[in-house]
Amino acid sequence: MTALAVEIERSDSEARRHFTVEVGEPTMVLDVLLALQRTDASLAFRYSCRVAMCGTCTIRVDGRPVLACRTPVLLGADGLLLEPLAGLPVVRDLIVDTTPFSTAWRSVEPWFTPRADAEPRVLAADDPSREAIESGLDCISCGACWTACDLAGAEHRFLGPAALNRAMTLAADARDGARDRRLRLVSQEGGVTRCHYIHGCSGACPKGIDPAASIRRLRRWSIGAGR
Amino acid sequence: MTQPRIVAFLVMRTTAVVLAVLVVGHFAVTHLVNDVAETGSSFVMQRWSSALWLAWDWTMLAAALAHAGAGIWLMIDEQAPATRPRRLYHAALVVTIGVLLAVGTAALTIAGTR
Amino acid sequence: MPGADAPLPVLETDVAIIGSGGAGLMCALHAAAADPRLSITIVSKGAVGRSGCTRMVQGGFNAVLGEGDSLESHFRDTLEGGHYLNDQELAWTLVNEAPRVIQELEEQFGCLFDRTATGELDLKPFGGQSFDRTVHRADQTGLEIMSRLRDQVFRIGARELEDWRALDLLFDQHGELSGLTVLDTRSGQAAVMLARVVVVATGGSATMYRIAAPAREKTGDGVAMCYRAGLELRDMEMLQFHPTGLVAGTSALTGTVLEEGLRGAGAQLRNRLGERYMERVDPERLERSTRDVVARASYTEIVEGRGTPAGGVLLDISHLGAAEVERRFGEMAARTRLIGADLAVGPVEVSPTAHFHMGGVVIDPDCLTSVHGLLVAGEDSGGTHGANRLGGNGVAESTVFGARAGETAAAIIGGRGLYMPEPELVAASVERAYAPLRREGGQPPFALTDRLKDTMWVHCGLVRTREGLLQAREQLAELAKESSRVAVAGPRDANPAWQQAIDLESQLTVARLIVESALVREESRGAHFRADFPERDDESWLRAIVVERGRDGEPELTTRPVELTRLATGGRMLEQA
Amino acid sequence: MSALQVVFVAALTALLLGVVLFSAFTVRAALVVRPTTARGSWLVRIGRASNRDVQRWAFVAHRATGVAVFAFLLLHVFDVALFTLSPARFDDVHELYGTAPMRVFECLLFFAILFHTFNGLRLVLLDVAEIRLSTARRLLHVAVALTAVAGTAASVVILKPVVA
Repeated sequence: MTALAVEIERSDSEARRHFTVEVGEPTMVLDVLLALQRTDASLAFRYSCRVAMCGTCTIRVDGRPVLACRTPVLLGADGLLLEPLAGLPVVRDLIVDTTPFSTAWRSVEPWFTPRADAEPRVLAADDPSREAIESGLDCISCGACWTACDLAGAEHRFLGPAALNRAMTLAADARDGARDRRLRLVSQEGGVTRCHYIHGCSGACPKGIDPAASIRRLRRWSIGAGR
Repeated sequence: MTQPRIVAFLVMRTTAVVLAVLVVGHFAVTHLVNDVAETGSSFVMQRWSSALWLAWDWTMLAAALAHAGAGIWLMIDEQAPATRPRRLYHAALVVTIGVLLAVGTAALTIAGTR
Repeated sequence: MPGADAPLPVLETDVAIIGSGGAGLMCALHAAAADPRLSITIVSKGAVGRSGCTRMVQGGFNAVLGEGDSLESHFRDTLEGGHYLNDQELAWTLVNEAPRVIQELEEQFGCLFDRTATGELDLKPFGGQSFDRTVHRADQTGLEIMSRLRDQVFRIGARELEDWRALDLLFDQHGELSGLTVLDTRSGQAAVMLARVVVVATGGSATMYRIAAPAREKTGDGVAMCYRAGLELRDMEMLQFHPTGLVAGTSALTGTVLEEGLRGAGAQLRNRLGERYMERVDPERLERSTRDVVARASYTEIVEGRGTPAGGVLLDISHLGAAEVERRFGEMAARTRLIGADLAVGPVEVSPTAHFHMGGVVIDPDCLTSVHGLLVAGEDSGGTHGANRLGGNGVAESTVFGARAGETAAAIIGGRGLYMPEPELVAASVERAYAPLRREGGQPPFALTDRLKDTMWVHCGLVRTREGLLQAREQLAELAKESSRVAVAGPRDANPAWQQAIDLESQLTVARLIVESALVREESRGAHFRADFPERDDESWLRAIVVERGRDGEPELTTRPVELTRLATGGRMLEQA
Repeated sequence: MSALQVVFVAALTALLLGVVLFSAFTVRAALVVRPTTARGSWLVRIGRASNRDVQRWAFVAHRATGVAVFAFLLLHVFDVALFTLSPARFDDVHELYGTAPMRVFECLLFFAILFHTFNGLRLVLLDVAEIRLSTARRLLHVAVALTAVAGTAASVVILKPVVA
């Protein structure tokens, strides 16, 4: 067991910010939070699945947006700084309101719309559109990319990396019938022309998705479709 | 109908490639091939007697203004809320770009027809 | 408490769905499809579509789609796996509708499942199955299904109460269901929700064990709520342990599931001595035996001292080659690397982990319960899986019955009005929820939750005895007493400790029902193993244990013979009337 | 100094100041609006920025250099247009271009042009080809290296007359 200094950005300025916690190995940042909750029961943070699937435990650790459940604490580190995600309103302590994120997601009309063709298409393992879809499919809506993007949270008209990545997976899908409409949606203000290749999103994605590449791909298609 | 933002994007990228050649070439000619001290009025007079250089300079000017205009338009979009001040900034940008294009075009036209 | 005594806000809706997992969202989509004019409200204790366990499904979804497979075969496997304790009509519904749901998920909702180069669905092998029939998307099947359902819910525009928990079902003076009390956990404000139809789909309660797999939200709220409202629950003693939960010291990663597909793909289990103990236990099916068998075998190795020092056994799939493991089980390999192991190149320590509750509210195949207007779907219901659930039947259950609940809701809504609840019920419910905040001097719930988990793991876990269960009963009574003194300091907005105190109430309620039912079943069947009655006894115990709340508030247990409507225990299909 | 020269120097100084302010604003935005680098002061954060953040700084630099070059263009269009009014007045202002401080400014300007060009071409390349994150980073390293090499070589040529 090693002592670790932890500083937490609290929404109540009176609340305790500095803690010391004994950690063993392995310890994730989520384990640190669960341990600290026993010291200070008023500490607010959220998590659900603890296996990097729900995307609700996203916080900033030493400034970087990460999944608390998937971030090991390095023993011997000179302390941790834990903050809520940036670019989203804070509910309390480390809990943020993800409404701006989901509003952006919703505005690309993220739902699959079956084609009107009589025969539903299936995508075989080697179908070319599968590779494009799968490159962006495993998004867990954790919001790490939103925080890591210099544009998304600060400037709410930008749809952000995750929503555009979702639009890409749909536009890539030969089974989807709303391609033209969606390409038009993402070509407007706040859409694909907003990305400045900062790649904060791609560097932050805990699922290894490259949303910046998805946005560029989506933009190529928008141009190709004459939108 | 192609979306205006896509058009702006395409303008940005095409002018970028054009400018990469024209601006670096321009700088090389005025600073590296010739020393900058030797690029006075006689140098300009000689250069602007050639239609090629006139075309070069005007294309460079127009492309640079289009490129910068599109870029700054986007920056205004990002920094200013979509209300009155934003429209004002956009208008100021358009006026500035227009003045520069007018001055530059006039200068080149006068020099070319002299 | 500010605001608590002011009149509560009242919300109205046609269909109130509690829970936003696979069952909840499928229910919303099918209710909206059946009648687009319905106002639908999703009440979700966590993030909508991102809480609960459907999303955590790695392995896949069992459905009869392959050439040569048959509904009868899937049905037979489900009943064999469930040791014939299943409600056969529910199991038959599951098997029958699963292929249609897969088709809907793929063609209407756009799920991308793995297919072969020729375009056929890639069906992978799972435990306890006579045919490879598990549809999947790599090792993140649940994520794909839930993400696409969540996107579709955006389309129908249902009202989403995210981070709101349901407290209690409400009834009017004549006993008509009138809705529920809800609590906005972000603001701490309680409210009354009037609903024509209420669908309970909150998921199970396996988090009450020391080593457990499910998501944080799954604390048995739905079952406890239904029990308090007087509904019948069945098979509560049947709680499944998944054989391969990760062992990761004190980390919350402990108990998280390494999916069944690993064993399907040939992963081997060995004890510390290097023995492949499944050769002793089930020489025919080995690691591909059903979950109850494999989990208990591992548990036996561990408690008899042949486990690793950390209390696990070793799971090894590295013989497939690192690249292949990465491709098929990448998420899990990444997870094991976090704790200093690596599934791709060597063995990983695993332990049985509490996973799924087969027991729950008694429903019929349309998800109807004994209360008019109240539907239950998914893990909150009991009977579909009998004494043991097959891997891949869980997500099938939540989506199949979620869809049916949605259709049923639309069908019965015409006969239902909005009824004003009894004020005393509302007051009692809200008072119960606010109590931990109002008390002074007590302790937060954490230590009690830990003790509950230990009690259940030790005395009501994979191997049970009468003495152990009696101790569990005693300890639970003590915990119940202490839980009435839990106090949470701090604000009422976004306060996880307060929410855990409310969770603990639900968990204690359900824990007690599990222990009481386990005491009654004096045989061993599926997930329920009694060391003092180690044999399955079809003669006396082909019966479901049904529990409901008696007039005195204490659980009343009865048994009811299982109706063999379609398949006899010998495996003979019966003629259908 | 002639009046025209004074106007030119004043305008250039004002524009330079504007560019510096704008750059500081952009850097601050990158640090404060999205503090994704590390704890500590701005300088510490920039210093600790890892490879993951290089493209964020490339964006900041691309913006700053773009605005800088445009600011110079604002002035340059007018000083060149002087030629059509009167070649003598043009020469009066143009004399300044050969002075030592202006030559240093020209070197900086060329660095800005080169970075904006090479990084811009990298962005165009990202647009037309499927390029992964790691490759995009590597291309940025190439762009920076090209800028450094070409800029230094040009600086030698430009500064030689005044140094000698």
